[in-house]
Amino acid sequence: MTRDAIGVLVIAAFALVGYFLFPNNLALLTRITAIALLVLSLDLVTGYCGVATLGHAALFGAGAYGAGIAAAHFGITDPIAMLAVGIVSGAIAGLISGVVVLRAHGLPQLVLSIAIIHLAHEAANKASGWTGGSDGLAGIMPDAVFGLWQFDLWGRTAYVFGIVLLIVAFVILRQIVRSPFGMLCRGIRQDPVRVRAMGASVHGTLIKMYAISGAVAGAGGALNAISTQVVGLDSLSFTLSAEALVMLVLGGTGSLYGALIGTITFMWFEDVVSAANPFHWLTIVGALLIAVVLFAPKGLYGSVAAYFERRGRKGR
Amino acid sequence: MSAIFDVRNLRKMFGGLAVTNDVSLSMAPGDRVALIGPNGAGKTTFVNLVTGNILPNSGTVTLGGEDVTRLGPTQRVRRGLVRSFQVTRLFSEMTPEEHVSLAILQREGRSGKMFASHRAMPGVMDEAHALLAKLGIAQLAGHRVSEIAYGQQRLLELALALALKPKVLLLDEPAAGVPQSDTARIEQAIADLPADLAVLMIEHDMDLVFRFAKRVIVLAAGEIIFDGSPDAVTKDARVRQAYLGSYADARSVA
Amino acid sequence: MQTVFSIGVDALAYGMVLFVISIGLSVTMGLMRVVNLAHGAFAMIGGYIASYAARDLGLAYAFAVLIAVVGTILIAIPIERLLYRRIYGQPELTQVLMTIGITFCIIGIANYIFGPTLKTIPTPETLRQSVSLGFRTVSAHRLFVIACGLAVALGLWYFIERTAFGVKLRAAVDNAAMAAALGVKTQVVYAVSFAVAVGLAAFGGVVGAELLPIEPYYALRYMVTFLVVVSVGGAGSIPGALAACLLLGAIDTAGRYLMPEFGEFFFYLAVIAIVWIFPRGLAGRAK
Amino acid sequence: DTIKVGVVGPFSGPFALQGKNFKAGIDAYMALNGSTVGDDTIEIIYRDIPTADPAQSKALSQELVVKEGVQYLAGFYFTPDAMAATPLLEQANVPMVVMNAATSAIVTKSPFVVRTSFTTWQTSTPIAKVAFDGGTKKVISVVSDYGPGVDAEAAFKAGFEKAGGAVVEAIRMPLQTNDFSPIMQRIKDSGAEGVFAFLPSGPTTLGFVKAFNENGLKDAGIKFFAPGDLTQESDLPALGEAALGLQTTFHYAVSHDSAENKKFVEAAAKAIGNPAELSFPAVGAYDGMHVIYKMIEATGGEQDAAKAVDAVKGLSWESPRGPVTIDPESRHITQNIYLREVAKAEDGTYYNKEIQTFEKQGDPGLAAAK
Amino acid sequence: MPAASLEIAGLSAGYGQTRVLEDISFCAGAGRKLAVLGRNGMGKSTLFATLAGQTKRYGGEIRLGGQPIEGIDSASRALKGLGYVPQSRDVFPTLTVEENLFVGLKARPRSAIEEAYAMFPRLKERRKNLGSQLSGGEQQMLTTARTILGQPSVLLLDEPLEGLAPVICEELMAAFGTLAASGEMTILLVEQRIQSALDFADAVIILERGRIAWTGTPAALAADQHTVETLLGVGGLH
Ligand SMILES: Nc1ncnc2c1ncn2[C@@H]1O[C@H](COP(=O)(O)OP(=O)(O)OP(=O)(O)O)[C@@H](O)[C@H]1O
Ligand SMILES: Nc1ncnc2c1ncn2[C@@H]1O[C@H](COP(=O)(O)OP(=O)(O)OP(=O)(O)O)[C@@H](O)[C@H]1O
Ligand SMILES: [Mg+2]
Ligand SMILES: [Mg+2]
Repeated sequence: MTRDAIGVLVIAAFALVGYFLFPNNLALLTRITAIALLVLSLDLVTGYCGVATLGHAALFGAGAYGAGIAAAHFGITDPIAMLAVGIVSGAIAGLISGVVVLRAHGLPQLVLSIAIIHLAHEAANKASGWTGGSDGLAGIMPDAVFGLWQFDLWGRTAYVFGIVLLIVAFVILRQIVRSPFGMLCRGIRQDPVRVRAMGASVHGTLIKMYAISGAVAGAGGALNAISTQVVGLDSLSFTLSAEALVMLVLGGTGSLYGALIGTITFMWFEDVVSAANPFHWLTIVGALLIAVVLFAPKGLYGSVAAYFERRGRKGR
Repeated sequence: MSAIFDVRNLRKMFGGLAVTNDVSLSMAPGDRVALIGPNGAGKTTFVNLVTGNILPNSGTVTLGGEDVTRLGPTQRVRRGLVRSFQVTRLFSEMTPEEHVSLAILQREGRSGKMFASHRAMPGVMDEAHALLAKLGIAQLAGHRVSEIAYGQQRLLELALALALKPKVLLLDEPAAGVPQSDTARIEQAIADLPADLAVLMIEHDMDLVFRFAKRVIVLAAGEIIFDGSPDAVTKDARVRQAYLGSYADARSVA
Repeated sequence: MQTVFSIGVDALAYGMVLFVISIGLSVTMGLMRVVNLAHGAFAMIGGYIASYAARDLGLAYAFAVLIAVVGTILIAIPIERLLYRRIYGQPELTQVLMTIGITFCIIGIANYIFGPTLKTIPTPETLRQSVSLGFRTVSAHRLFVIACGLAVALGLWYFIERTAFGVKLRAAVDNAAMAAALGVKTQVVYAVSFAVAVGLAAFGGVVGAELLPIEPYYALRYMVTFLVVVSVGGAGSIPGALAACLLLGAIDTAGRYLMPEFGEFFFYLAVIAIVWIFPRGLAGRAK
Repeated sequence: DTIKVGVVGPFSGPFALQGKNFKAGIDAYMALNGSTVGDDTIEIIYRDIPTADPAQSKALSQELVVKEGVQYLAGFYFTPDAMAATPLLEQANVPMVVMNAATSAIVTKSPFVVRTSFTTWQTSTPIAKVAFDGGTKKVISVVSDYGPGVDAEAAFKAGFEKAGGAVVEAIRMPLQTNDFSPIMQRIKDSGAEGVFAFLPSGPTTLGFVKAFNENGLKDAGIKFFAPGDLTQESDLPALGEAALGLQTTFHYAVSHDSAENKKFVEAAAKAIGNPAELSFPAVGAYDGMHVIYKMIEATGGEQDAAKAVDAVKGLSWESPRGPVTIDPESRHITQNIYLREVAKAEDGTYYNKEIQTFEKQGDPGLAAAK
Repeated sequence: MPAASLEIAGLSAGYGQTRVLEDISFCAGAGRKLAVLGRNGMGKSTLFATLAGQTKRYGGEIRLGGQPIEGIDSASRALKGLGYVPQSRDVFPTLTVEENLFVGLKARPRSAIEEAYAMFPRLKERRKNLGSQLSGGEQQMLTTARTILGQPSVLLLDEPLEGLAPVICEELMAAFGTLAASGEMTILLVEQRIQSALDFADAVIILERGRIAWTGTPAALAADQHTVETLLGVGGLH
């Protein structure tokens, strides 16, 4: 409880520092926020339920295209309404991919998720009348938030909008993972047979979590659509899915904090090194990943948390 | 009293091997049955079959008058048919307290709650701690399961089954791996179970079996070769030869 | 009818190329239980070495293949000692992180040393001919790849299922501590298996280069393809991998012929259908 | 003062080679023309987008504008990346010089867009005429299934049918196609006398051309037509023998015989390091820099996007590719398109040999869209 | 290999940061039978795992037949003649019974597998089954048989009777007795059923919170009611 209050304060503090320290970089910070929602949602299914997936961007993309199409084709340009559309689209996409992905385990499961993201990508490419195909969906012009705050070139409104969204999502998710439902999910990750022997439904629980995860990812997608005003096929790509997974593992699975830290670290690092050396930055990112596995095998947050846990126990 | 748990003509083949061969067995509320038999006789398979973890080739399972043969394992658990595992199956990263709370919440149909916390539910926490205390592992309530010794894990395994308040309880070697000093706890916990609960226990520790059982069923090569009182079983020549060995002598002398 | 045969030949050839390139991954993933996303990177290293040997040094093809396999193994040995050894038995996601990191580094280094252009491996005259099958022609190289695929499948199957080393390897993977307690030198077993897997990757990279040309991004470009065929087959099973490659090769080829614009749909729907029916893969090893 | 130019392109990832060519073209121009215009020093800031990613493109462009304070946005290899950044231009008062992205519509998205590369329509239309005039009447079109591929198909079809030929079948294949044998079988079965193909430059072109030869299509006398993306110079060493004799139409060949081009190639080859890696994006970038320099001259270094763009409308100059003009209305480049054939030079290397010139081609794509 | 002695001096060990064993010293002469007893979680399994080289050792010495082995890895210890049957039945689940046994053979010829089948005929019936498909008791038989096939000079048995039918237990204890008596093996045994352990062993050590709390002969232990109650928590032996 108190830890979560601290968590929220830390996010808010970071957000403020980011706002004042990098006033010219808010577009990047907003993008980080949107991706953070994706990675949080991935943590729900991977970290808490043990579902390996390389197709999670399908949920993010569903949210992005949902919100984008609502705005570009149906004139739903109120940002809150767009967000709602994104959340619902994401949840539906989560439900569908949940049903498919949960059919198998381990590597075959991974493959199912890969198939889903490719199918989604291909479908969006084909439906170019709706999605703009490979040229991207343009013409998204969100209204001012509550009619008051216009989306500006500096991206201030988008940033604040994103941070508020992130904090709300984070608080809700922390509550969910601490609840009996969250405990059940963790149980399923460790031993589904045991969970069944307790009379709980494994499949039903996981599908529920997948839908929640979809809603969160969809919110991230919608935020991306609102703040950048374009939606491209990349938001439904294998690459984005894989990157999200890398960010999650980098930060540490199964705590939500790790998801946030992983996203910030990865994207910030990538931005810095790719600006410093646009030609060879991939090598440096690779080295970072290797270093993390070698020196912080449970991810950045996970390893620090484990260290303090050990310290705490010695102290006792 | 009428049977609460009734198995008819159960049959299971693995490849060409009949692991369960036309087994029929029935228990009334309050029964205390021991299922014994040589290694590989099909005891664990029997439990897996009746709990729905594997599908039988033929036969029926009835629970409280309802045919549950077609139901999945979770449905059977919800109807009161609960088992423990021969090899512990626990959530290695969770604490005993969490294990038992989860089982209690599940029993009460509250495990799907998303906007609540089990720690804030006094009824659940009290019950969980009482149960852990009864099995003598209350002091470990907050440790991760991966860090506690095997014998204690066995006790938690039993606590989980009890937390579900079953009508029919199937225990697969509950005392295996539990040191002699702690078997008493298990016995006590079983003895304290509600009187109308039907319990079937698989065990190779004959002292425990004979203290516990009112009725002994012997399974060999997938078939029931004996069903009767504990006293009679030590006198049965086939059982002695296939299973008990000199233990039977020790016991009949004592 | 002729078309059907013709498509059949293409399907067989394509499936075999997939098999040769990805079978090494089946060894690392199924037997060593390492989700080795850097498999393609090793295949690529093999390709670069072969290209350098055959094109720039002008060595004979067979010799180039040999050098590529040995060279890639030599490069892989320190990587195994320093990095892979740390992730044996770790959670899959940790392995994903490490091997993606390795892939990024290898891509970066390859890009730096060899530049971003395509590298070809000149094949000998005999392999460059077109061979007539009566109803159509195929390149001799494709037939060569099919033969390689069969030889690799047979050899590897024997190695894993029939030799003492294979048994020890599988034991070490199931339970390394127990295998060690029985006197199996698990580190040696792992190192050797890794070398075999990497050697196969290099071999596949070289002989498959006609279809999947060598360039720095190779390591990531085909990662999904490798992952899919190995997992659909059931990691660790040679017959499974072979079946998966032939099946997916056939589906892909037929799909591309019958309705090229929906080729991708066709392929991935088929993948979902197969996994739906065989949730452990075509020949998944029981865990 | 320092005037900053932000260049967005694929500098890593699968298209790193094309990004490298951007940089080579820019470096070459600055090496030959100095890095100052008047009193102003030009500084280039590169931002990497490995694959098409409009959201990232917009974020980076925005960052370049608000954080780095660039006065010009340039580069843009992929159409969606260019499209995504256009809504920023007006508010940011920044012109955009597109150095590659080849979909016709980009210039219509904002009055501040100028393009110095080509459009797929522009390069794919003349080959239709070449095909028909060469006696091929029935053609099958095979393109990669994405924006430029669809453009190429439409352009070829329009041109070919106008000339009087028939496109018997139009196939769109997924971008990730490794084995082209089944496609070749389709081509064979279609009964066409020739094939028109469009694939993005890179590894797949190699597979396609090889499959064309190995499956006996070349021997069967089926003609092969394509725009020049397919035989870009940096792929030629790999294509080698297989590409010999392929005819393509394009706006630029590294082998183009002119003094301007010699100068350019020398400087660009030095910039890129390995001359064999030089390809068409370099010339788009080189001319893009020319346009930017002219804009800076015209505005005296002040930030005034409208004035800058106005200044280059109708601008003509001698580019390494030949004479070019910025069309005042569309702000797209009018240029010669060449028919080329892959040939083997004396030193054993392969090159695109120009054999016919279509002078002063505009962009038919814009007209077609109307 | 003939039986060898096992000497331990000042051994402390544990898992990661947690120390479980403190200053353990004892000696089992060649061909002897030693029972290690103690209540739940007192470190019996940890002691065996440490001898087999599978935990973190903080200090102390282990000598097998006079040679120090604390510095070498698990596999080398096994090759030097240390056999270890762990408490959790560690069969190789994806290997068949026969392949499981094969791994235990070390350098012996394949035909030696028959020895295991002679010991446990049940295994012969199941030879083509995968390890994961065996019943609990069959897995236990397999784990034990596999280690014995390697002809260790010192055999560590961690609760080898768990889950076995009474007849099998008897036969197995008799077989262990024969192996020790014929001078082929030194046997260390952890067993929950104290009576079985005392019937078998010729010396006993009791562990309490990771330290040796008592050493002596079975007869002495049986007579020492106080020790039995406090250290083993059992109300008396019968
Ligand atoms: N999936 C399977 N495939 C083939 N045979 C199996 C499978 N599962 C179990 N068996 C065999 O069925 C027989 C019965 O096994 P089961 O586990 O029921 O025995 P058990 O009576 O519980 O024995 P124990 O007392 O040793 O636990 C064993 O011989 C076992 O090898
Ligand atoms: N992997 C582990 N990590 C940390 N602590 C452990 C681990 N395994 C065991 N322990 C701890 O070490 C202590 C000794 O455990 P050990 O398994 O050796 O006991 P034991 O005497 O064999 O008990 P049992 O009779 O239950 O088998 C216990 O307190 C246990 O909690
Ligand atoms: Mg059993
Ligand atoms: Mg123990």
